[in-house]
Amino acid sequence: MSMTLDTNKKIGIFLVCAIILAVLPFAVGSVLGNAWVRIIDFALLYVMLALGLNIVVGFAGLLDLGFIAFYAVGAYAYALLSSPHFSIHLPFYITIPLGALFAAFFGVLLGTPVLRLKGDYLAIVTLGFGEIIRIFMNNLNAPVNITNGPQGINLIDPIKVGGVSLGSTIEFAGLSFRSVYLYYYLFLVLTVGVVIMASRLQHSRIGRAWVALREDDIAAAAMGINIRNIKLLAFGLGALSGGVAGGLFSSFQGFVSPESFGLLESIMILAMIVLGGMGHIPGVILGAVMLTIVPEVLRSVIGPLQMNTLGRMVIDPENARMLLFGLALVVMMLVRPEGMWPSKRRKAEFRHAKENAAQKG
Amino acid sequence: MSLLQVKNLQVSYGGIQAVKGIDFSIGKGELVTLIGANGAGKTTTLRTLVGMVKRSGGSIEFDGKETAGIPSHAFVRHGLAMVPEGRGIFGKLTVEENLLMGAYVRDDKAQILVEMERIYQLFPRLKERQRQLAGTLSGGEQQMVAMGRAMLSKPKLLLLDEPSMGLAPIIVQKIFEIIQMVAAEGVTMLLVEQNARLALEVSQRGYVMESGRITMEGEAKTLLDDERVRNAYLGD
Amino acid sequence: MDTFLQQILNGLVLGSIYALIALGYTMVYGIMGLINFAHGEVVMVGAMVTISVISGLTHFGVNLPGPVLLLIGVAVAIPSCMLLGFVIERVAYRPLRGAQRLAPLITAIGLSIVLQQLAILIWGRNYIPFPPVLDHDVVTIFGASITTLQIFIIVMCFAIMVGLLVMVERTRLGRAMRATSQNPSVAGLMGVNVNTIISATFVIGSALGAIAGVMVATNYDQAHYYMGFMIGLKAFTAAVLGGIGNLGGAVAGGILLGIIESLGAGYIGSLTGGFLGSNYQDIFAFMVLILVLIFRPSGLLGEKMADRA
Amino acid sequence: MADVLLQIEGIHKRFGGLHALNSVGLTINKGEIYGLIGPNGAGKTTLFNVLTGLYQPDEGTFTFNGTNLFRAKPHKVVETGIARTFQNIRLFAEMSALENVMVGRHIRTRAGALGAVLRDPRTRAEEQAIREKAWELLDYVGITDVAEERARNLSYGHQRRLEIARALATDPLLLALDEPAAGMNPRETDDLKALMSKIRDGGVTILLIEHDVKLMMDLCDRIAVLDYGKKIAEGVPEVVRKDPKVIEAYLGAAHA
Repeated sequence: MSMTLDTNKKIGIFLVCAIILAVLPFAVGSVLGNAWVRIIDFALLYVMLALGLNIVVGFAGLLDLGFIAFYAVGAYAYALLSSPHFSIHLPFYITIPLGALFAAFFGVLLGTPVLRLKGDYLAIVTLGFGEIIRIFMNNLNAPVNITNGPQGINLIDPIKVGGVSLGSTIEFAGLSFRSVYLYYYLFLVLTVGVVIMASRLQHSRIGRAWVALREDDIAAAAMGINIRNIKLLAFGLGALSGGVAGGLFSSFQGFVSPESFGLLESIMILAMIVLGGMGHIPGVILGAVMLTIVPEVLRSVIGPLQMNTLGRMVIDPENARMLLFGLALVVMMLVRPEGMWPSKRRKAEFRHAKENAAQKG
Repeated sequence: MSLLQVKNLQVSYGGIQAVKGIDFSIGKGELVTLIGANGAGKTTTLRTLVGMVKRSGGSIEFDGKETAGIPSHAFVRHGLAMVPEGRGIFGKLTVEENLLMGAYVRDDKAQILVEMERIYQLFPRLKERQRQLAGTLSGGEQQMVAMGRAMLSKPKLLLLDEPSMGLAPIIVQKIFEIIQMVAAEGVTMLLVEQNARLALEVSQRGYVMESGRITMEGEAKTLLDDERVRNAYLGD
Repeated sequence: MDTFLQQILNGLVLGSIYALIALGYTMVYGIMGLINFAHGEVVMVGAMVTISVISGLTHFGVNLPGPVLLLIGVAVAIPSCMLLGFVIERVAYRPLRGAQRLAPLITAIGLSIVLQQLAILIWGRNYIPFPPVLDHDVVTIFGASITTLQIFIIVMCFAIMVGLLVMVERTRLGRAMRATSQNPSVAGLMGVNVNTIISATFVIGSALGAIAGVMVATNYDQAHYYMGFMIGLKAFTAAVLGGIGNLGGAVAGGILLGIIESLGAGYIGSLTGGFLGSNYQDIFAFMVLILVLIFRPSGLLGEKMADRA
Repeated sequence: MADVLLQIEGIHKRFGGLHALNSVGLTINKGEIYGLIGPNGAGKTTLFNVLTGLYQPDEGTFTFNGTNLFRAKPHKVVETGIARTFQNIRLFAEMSALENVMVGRHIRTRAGALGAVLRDPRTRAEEQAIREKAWELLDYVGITDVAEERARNLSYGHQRRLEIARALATDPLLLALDEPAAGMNPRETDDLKALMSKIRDGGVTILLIEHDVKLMMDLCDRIAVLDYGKKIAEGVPEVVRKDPKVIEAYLGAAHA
């Protein structure tokens, strides 16, 4: 009896979510304008990225501060294979998987030397790896021009599905779908795919091995878990999601440059996970959405607010935005280190850590 | 007149009440043992006595003064020293530096040196290994360092937490010899031990703790002969 | 041969600055087991405050010899940074002691961002030239040139590092610091106020950072709100290279990294047949870091840690 | 001649200047309980770490059930049939007791990332089997009542049992127990003794480190004594306990 009730409830929630997600771009577009639909598209990209990094950090407990490198690899792979830069124009169903595989390859490449590292050491090496990738992107325009250096790559092809370019407006069933709407649905489908992948992995033999690794790697090894493979799997799958998101970003933006892939971006994605609730998929999604939307809200609010109340710009909006971001990280960790929406298990871990600390203090 | 007077002590730890209102006392010059099963609350009791764990109720009077409100690092100044479980020596400090850490809160340099010589007389092994890193010593020697270090703080009461835990029988014997040597120096001690027989044999009085409560107390000899103690803790 | 000696000298200057900063990382890591991500920003603030003080004094027409002005600047910068270090520990780390590893790392990154943004508010986004208070007399040694200022930097760094080592190895405070780093709760039983020791560690590390910041700014004749990031990262690399938690290791690692970087920058073009230019200089630190951690994860002077099983 | 299960010879392990294991050799037969005693720092736990692949020995030979395991990785060692517990209990603290045991099944199951994502019938069946086996093992060691509790919240005795159940989940031929009775009172030790006998009777060979002399003498078929990284004695308990070298290095006068 309660079974069916639960199932009905689940189906209900699912339907409501599906309807909301289906009409979301139209609702947002008509109320706030298409610029905000674009922001939502970006939110979906960040959800994919955050879920990818969450496999590495949240599930397996491997602290990665250079995750953006895989996004970059995916983005550049798409850009180089679908732009006038090399005059190659391969279709997306080749370039996106290729970029993802390439990113996964880099994930494993990075993973291999750092297998023995833990915690902060791993964080700093991955950070270094991210920087190396960025420096190469920035400088590989001479003597052979591969990445076009700091200028980046322009005029990247939009994704074409069955001859229809997502870069243009199409009319369908009396509705006019602009490019940002079309990309919205594409991103949504892929995001749902990534969510399903992450959630199924979490509740599997592999997911348990990751938790074991996170909690006590020596005991995990002594239980017969192949530490090397399970770590590489986490790096590889995380990078794969990053690579997909990177390719999509490339096509959506039509332009890539090294500037988009700095350390701050890596930190931003890590912050999405931590502020959302590490290891908890709904929390990570919430964190990614919040950290994409809120800065945009701030961007549009801080300037006018100062003009209206103080009559002049006291503090540059970009400056204020970053200041608030930094403060938010600090305050959030002090007040709610487990994140906005943690899993029950994580919540317990943090409560224990806190109690231990209090007892020692 | 007792040196330590504990009344209705209660401690909660991680949502569980580990100590459920216990009373006990220790007189000057006594060696008292607290025995009990794992998780009975013995270590928690010791940690509470030196302020490492906050109590949730009850009173602890030490040397005539209530200890509530003393910051945890200041207990040693008041004459309460503890040798923690596993001895807690500083492995990367030399033997001498370890001993000096014991005298950290004191500034009577000349007197410290005199007492250090006294420790070296008591434990000649340590004199030989003065400049060696304490981590390279054997288990028995480390116990000497831990005891000597604690004595250098001039404690009125020395708490020993499971000194024999996980050690080879021959070392356990040595450790109890050391405990008796220190007792002979006139140091008051509270001993928490799994090895109930050895502990009761060297002590004057004993308390038995079971799931957060003291269930038996008395002369050590009486407890050694007690049927219930023999069955549950002495393995007879 | 001249290039070689020249690069070695450059590396020595750079390396002794890295070493000074690396000491700050390694001290904090030794005692708390965490990377003080905001340490690079302390270095930046040290440079910025010194510049502001000197500019302020000259602006108000105080007419003193250059070195005296610099000294006053540094004399203000050091306590400012010490205070900053103290505050960083109190705000970002103490409340999270004993918490999960990631939390303090995130607060540190957060503080780092806050400090950078505050620096933008105060000093702006542009490079700030270091006031022309010092002569850059050039001395030539075997065909390689070095300024008197750089010689002074090297000598100062070594003097400070020796002083620090003596403090840690020989004094009561140093002993308490070492004891706390090994086992804080037992150190507490000995009567050591662990909070005070940790604060002291941050404060001392920050003072070194302030001095290093001034050195960087004088050496490159400029300062920038973002200067702390890269130099902090490299200094941390140096600390890892030497074996983190080990003071001597930080010094050795810093100098070694400085020299490797200079030699790398000098020779990378000819090594790769012109494929990679000196704009890849920054890659060396990371390459070195990754290589060291692969082949000797505990660093050059670090003890080999047997995993406790 | 009994069937040899484990045979090591001339095992050396050095840490910097410390020679932790100096030419150690021993043979364990199928179905016995083999004890390992010695003073602290004698190399017992180091030997355990070598036997379970956590440390790579510098020299020697190491054969288990006909397989050469010299310098094998831990997962290979577990796959070949050696499982262990730890001196200071290393459970996955935030996982439930049941999940801890399920992790122990990892090496005997196959589902990969693709299977996990696709959730094909085979993967689901395997997952079901893992769960059932885990329940069975919790029942075997007698802690089904705390199956859903987080390992961290279990009592000390339950944690010890859970660690044994987790090790048994790997279907070991040899179960290596590192001081399982440390910190237990005589009553708890007796219960543990019964469990160890039951496991042995179930066909699993046991290698045991303990300081409880009485327990070792009662339980073990044979005992080896390590001192300063060397084996100084080996044999049946009655002989070992009377060996003057063992009395001098380990037992002391009281137990002779």
